[in-house]
Amino acid sequence: MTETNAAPPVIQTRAIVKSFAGVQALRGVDFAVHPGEIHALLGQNGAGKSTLVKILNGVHKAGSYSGEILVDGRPAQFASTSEARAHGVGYVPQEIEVLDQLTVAENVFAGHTGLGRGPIINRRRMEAETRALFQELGLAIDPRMLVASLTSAQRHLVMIARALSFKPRVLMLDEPTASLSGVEVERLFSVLRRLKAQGKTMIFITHRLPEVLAICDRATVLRDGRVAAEIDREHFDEEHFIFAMSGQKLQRLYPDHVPPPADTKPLLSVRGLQIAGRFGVNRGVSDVSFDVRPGEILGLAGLLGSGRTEILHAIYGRIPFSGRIEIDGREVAIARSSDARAAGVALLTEDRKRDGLLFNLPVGANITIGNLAPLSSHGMVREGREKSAVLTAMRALNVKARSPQASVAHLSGGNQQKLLFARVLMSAPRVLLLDEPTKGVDAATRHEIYRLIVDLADKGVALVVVASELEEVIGIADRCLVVADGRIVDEFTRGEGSEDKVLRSITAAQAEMQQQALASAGRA
Amino acid sequence: MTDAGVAAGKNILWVQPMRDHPVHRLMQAGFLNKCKELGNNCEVVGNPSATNYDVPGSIPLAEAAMARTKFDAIAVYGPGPEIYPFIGKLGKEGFPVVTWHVLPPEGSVPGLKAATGEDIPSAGKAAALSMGEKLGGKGVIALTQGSSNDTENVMSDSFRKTMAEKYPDIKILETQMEGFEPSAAEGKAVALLQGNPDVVAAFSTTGNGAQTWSGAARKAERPLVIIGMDYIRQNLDIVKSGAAYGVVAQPLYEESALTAQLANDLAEGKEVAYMNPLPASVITAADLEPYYKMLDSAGQ
Amino acid sequence: MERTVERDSGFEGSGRALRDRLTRFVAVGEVGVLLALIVLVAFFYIMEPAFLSERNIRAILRVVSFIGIIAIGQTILLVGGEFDLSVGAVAGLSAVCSAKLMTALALPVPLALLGGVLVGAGVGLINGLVVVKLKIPAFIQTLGMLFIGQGLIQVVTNGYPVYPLPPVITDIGYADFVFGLGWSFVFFVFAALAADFVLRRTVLGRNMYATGGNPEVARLVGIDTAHYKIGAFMTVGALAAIAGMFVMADLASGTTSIGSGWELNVIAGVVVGGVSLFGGAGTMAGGLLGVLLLQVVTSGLVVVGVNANWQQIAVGVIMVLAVGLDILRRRYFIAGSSAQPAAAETTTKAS
Amino acid sequence: MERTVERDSGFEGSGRALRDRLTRFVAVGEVGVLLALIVLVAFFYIMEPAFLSERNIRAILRVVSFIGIIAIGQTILLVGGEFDLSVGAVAGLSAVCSAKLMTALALPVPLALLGGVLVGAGVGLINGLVVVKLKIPAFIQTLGMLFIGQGLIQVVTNGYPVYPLPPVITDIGYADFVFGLGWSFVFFVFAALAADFVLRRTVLGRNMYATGGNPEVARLVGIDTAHYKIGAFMTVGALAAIAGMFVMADLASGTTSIGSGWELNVIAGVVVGGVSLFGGAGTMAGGLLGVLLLQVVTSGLVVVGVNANWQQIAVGVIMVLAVGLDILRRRYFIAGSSAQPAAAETTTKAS
Ligand SMILES: Nc1ncnc2c1ncn2[C@@H]1O[C@H](COP(=O)(O)OP(=O)(O)OP(=O)(O)O)[C@@H](O)[C@H]1O
Ligand SMILES: Nc1ncnc2c1ncn2[C@@H]1O[C@H](COP(=O)(O)OP(=O)(O)OP(=O)(O)O)[C@@H](O)[C@H]1O
Ligand SMILES: [Mg+2]
Ligand SMILES: [Mg+2]
Repeated sequence: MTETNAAPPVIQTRAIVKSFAGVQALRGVDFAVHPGEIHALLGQNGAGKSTLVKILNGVHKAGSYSGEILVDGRPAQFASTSEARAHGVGYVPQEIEVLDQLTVAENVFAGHTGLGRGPIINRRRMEAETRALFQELGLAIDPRMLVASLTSAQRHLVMIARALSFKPRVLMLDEPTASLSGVEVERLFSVLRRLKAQGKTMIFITHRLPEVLAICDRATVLRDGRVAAEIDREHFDEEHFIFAMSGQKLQRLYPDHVPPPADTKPLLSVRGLQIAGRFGVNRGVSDVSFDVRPGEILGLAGLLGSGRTEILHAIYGRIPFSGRIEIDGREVAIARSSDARAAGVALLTEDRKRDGLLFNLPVGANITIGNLAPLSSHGMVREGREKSAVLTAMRALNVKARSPQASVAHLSGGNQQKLLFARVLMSAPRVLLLDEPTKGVDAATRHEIYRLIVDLADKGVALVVVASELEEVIGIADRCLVVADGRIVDEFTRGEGSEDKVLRSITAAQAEMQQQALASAGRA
Repeated sequence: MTDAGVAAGKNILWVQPMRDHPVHRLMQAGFLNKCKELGNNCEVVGNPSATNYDVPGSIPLAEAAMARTKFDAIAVYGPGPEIYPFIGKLGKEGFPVVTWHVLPPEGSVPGLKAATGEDIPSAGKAAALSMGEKLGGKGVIALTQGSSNDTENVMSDSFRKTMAEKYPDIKILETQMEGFEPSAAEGKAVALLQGNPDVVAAFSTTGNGAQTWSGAARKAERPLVIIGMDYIRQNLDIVKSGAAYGVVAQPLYEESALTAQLANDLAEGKEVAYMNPLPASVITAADLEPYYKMLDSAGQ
Repeated sequence: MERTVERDSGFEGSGRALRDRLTRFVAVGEVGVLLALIVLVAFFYIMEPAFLSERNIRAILRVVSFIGIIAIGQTILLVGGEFDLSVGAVAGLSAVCSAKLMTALALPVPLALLGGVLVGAGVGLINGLVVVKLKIPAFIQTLGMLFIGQGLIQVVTNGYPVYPLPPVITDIGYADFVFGLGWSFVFFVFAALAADFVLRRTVLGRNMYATGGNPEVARLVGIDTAHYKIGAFMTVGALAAIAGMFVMADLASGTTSIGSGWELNVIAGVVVGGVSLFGGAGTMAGGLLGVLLLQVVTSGLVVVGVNANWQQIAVGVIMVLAVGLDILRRRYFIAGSSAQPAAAETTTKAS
Repeated sequence: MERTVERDSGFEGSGRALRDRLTRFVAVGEVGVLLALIVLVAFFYIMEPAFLSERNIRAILRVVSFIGIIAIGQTILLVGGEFDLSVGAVAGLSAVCSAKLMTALALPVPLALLGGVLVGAGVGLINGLVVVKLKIPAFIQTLGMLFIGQGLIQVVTNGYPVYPLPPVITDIGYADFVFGLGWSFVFFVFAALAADFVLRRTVLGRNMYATGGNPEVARLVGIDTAHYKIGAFMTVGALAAIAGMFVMADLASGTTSIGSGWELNVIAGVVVGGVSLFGGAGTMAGGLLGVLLLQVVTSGLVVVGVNANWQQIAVGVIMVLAVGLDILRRRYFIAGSSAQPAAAETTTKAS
């Protein structure tokens, strides 16, 4: 690669080798980021992206890896995250890490709640500064709210605001967009562009390749802990990325699927679903009705906080609701998740850390938990049967773990996601609710997941898919419902929809609702 | 404490659950001093706590000591029947066993060779008589125990019974439990005084009682006729200062020393009397001198 | 309340103002335990007016000031995500050590008291270092330290109370210059106010919440969690020592049973007051109200003349009910309100 | 070991076999406490061979069988994510209740014993319901229940031991058909084996780990976490009752002090054995080895003749060291090995 800049790289690594208890995560990484650029860090799940960024942030302390870090051309050793920050490095981790019991403002300014003005806190000022940061990010959250009551996307934005609050010179974002939808992503990008204009440097990790094209200046591709390619903007090309990441050619992105005939009896019917809203978070869900036929893939499109997750959670018996849920035309009483499971419904949750993984159990047990009935006799787990079931599931989804006995905490994010997928599939559901099924999953695997979804549909499973990437819902779903503020505002079938159309109907619906609100306020 | 095999004397074991209770520690001192004086090797075992009377936890500790040393006599603290099976077992194995502090009737505890201690009912009686006289036969008395255990129960019962017989005009409130933590005990005593404005006297069957009640009387500004237990120096000072009327001079130190003597005699194969009661009188300001002397000579 | 009103300014400026304001008041974390406390006091007062006699109040406050001093430290430590079972033993050990220093070693009283505090802080330092650096669970380390402390009390005193103490100690214990209460109460009040301020209003305090709430985040934002935890352990150790020495002064004797059994009482009190055992949540006011509540119950049951055997039962039941009341309050008042997010009470707890 | 070897078959079939196998052995969760136990036994034996005399071993096993029966329940409950501070009081209460049933009410002994078990299970049911349904923290509920139980013991007995008991009770207590040990030991061994089997090999056990690991996830996969928790509370209650009645038989008397102070002993033991206070991690073998270790220490110190005042100090120190050893083992043997991920011990614990 040619040095385009005279100035030394802001951050550079030399021959970084890092291993975890036998796993070689990085095998000698030379990586350089130049001042003022937005540098994409790409790679398949488990390639070592997060590990590299953690090293650059002092999360993995100096001494726990070999190799060299240079900041502005000078060697640096980070024994802690604060040392990294002292060098102007900021970091948004991949997994959500927030302080549930504290307010949003305190989360944003965690660690420097005094705003550098002495030991005593000025709450008003802190809240005002939080609001200012949120304005940039287009977030309308009351800074005095508890983070515990935010949705996972909102939490993610709070983490981004937290990183920004330190005013870093180099900002590293580890999959910041994984739970954001188009509008929020666009807002985030405008913030990043503004930072770039101020001369800040950014490292941006994502599995959504269009985002790389949209905002990045250069890209480094990691493969199995090594740098597989460094690509300049002029050579940006999705196919090129994917080949560098996986050594494979790009396949057609969304597999074909023929929806069942329109007169098929619906498998899942939802009628008049009503969910109470939560103050400051969302307005709940009102009067949602839809049918899903066996073999059909129904997509729910919408913006962050529109209520898609809640609809799925209600059907799965996780949150209280009113309304009718019918399976095979018969109403089923769903008061808790086990009722839904008994009716053949399964749910893949969107927040794997909070309500997905069991960190106290190994990979194998994480997959089989809740699905032990067929793997046991007389209440005893048949270890042989369990093991082969686990190995089959792991192979089917290509879960990259050393053994069924490995700890889930150390899997890369994408592999954790696949593991949860394996768990959900093992119950052989008839109705499958997927909340962000490709969150954090690399392009190749994403394709496998699409394939899987289509296969399941072909086997007669009724699927409801929520994905924050509009393009993805539109691409995978046979039929798409647009959700805005807890209502269904539009519907279209495969081929009819486009991102623009979805956004337009959302905007229209929101405008209408605003009008109504104004009207009723005027009457009062 | 263990110099087994070094000295030539007899090996004597002292088994006392709730080993770290202050009163128990006082008994252990009486035993250890006398035992050494007699030239014996002496060892104390018991669960280390000031509050939990844990017999099943103490027995294995005794067994551990017996596994190591061949004891010639064993003293077992025996305020209640829960320890009787252990005494019986020791007796069966041929150990001479002595108990102290309570006096079970001869033959009622298999394996027990001798017992010493104050006659608890008579101590309770003495306290009742002394207090009844001081109050002139009328008034309301608060009664507290450290906790509910055989010794204190018997003492309270005999106090009540004597009072009912000799001074029927005196009313005794329901028994309250002080517990063993001093500041909490005092708080409870003050509350009791507040709830019962007519209380003029207090009797406590636990060693901390004189301190608890004199402190409570001071804080509630209520002059009380107080009788507590045990002649430790602080209690004597309290009586001397007039903050308490008297203490029951439980012969803790003497009974323990006598236990050591009895164990020694049994170890040497001598015959001893089964019952060895000791007097427990109520001492008031006039009777303090000899007790101060005794404490001085014990280096306390 | 100040805090509650403050919150009005933002976000929603709609009607329903009074109702909302009331709901917000009820949403404040300490209100649950405060309510329970008021109910109990009223009940005991009706049953027996002497319950609110000056003397009884004074006696309650005196005991609360001892346990409360420790509760201040324990609350800070719990907020920081750890807890300390050794406080009772530390209180006792520091008391007998300082007593020995001023008698056996005949040190001047202030030096001897300082020695006591150092013993407490030193034990806290050891607890903190072992928990933070060796990663031994606080439960094990501080339970071990409870045993060690109890043993050391016996070693130091050989089982005998350290008595008599210099007269100035008795004077400290007998002082009654504020509403008949003395130094321990004054110290308690000032320490409580200071600690409350620190927890609510300072960077130090908020960093402590972060440390206890999610150490991962705390580390990410550059908070030195090790220092915070060790500091909290030392604070609780020093405060336990001070409480122990106040009890000693009150009794005019370095008794070996000082502090015995306090470990669970203190934790029970602050947890009743809404401080989380799992770190990162709770307030000083809540913790101390919880301790006061438990003392009011113990004392009130005696005042109204409940049979001794039933008192303990009643304490157990009331303790559970007090926490239950708080949970009901959250469920109905807050979840039912339109104006407050479901977890609002924690907001205020943490703010 | 069986489990360890079994794991060889799958996935990785590389060289370095012996070293790996050794490392895997050391990685098994219970090895830490087992190692500590062996070191201690060897030490005490060298200092004083009488430590391994039949008499001493028997005495240790007898008391371990009492506490161990409760520890079985406590381990299950801890795995399920809760804990119970009321076990000591429940043991005492059940003992005196059954004693009263067979004396005052003259019920046949088996019925009276059943009554005792029902009391224990009933208390467990209440604990479970309150914790699960009313969402009151287990710490508060079971501490409250500890007080309530202690009070009820006094109410039932009025403070006097229930004595004498029917001779058949004494016979149960005196039985010594296995190596001089009797029914309590036999029951303990069978209960421990059964519980170990359930936790390791059954769906029930696996679901218990899931419940303790993350109840939210457990519910989502269709596990009725409420039932699991309530069941665990009832189990620990019933086992505490059985332990209490065995002690009663051993003492031939329904004494009010049965179980006093056991709550912390039991938890300390199982936590030393690697069972997590925060749920979802630990094994039956580990928990019981921990309880045994603590008893070995207490007895060993007496056997080797450590001064009584220093014994408790030594117990505290050794307890912390035993856990420290386990942590060192994990850090060096496992993190350093090529064959085992750092958290392998949890793997095995849970498998
Ligand atoms: N703490 C850890 N202990 C053991 N192994 C680890 C640890 N952290 C990461 N690994 C392993 O290191 C490898 C690289 O992981 P990393 O998280 O860096 O991947 P990634 O590129 O960020 O993947 P993803 O896109 O899925 O987030 C993986 O094989 C992972 O299992
Ligand atoms: N009334 C409620 N009670 C309990 N939990 C709720 C409630 N409403 C929402 N949640 C939880 O909040 C989380 C996310 O809610 P929400 O669906 O509004 O956010 P989102 O995922 O950002 O947006 P979308 O709904 O568009 O996917 C989910 O975990 C959901 O279970
Ligand atoms: Mg990653
Ligand atoms: Mg969602």
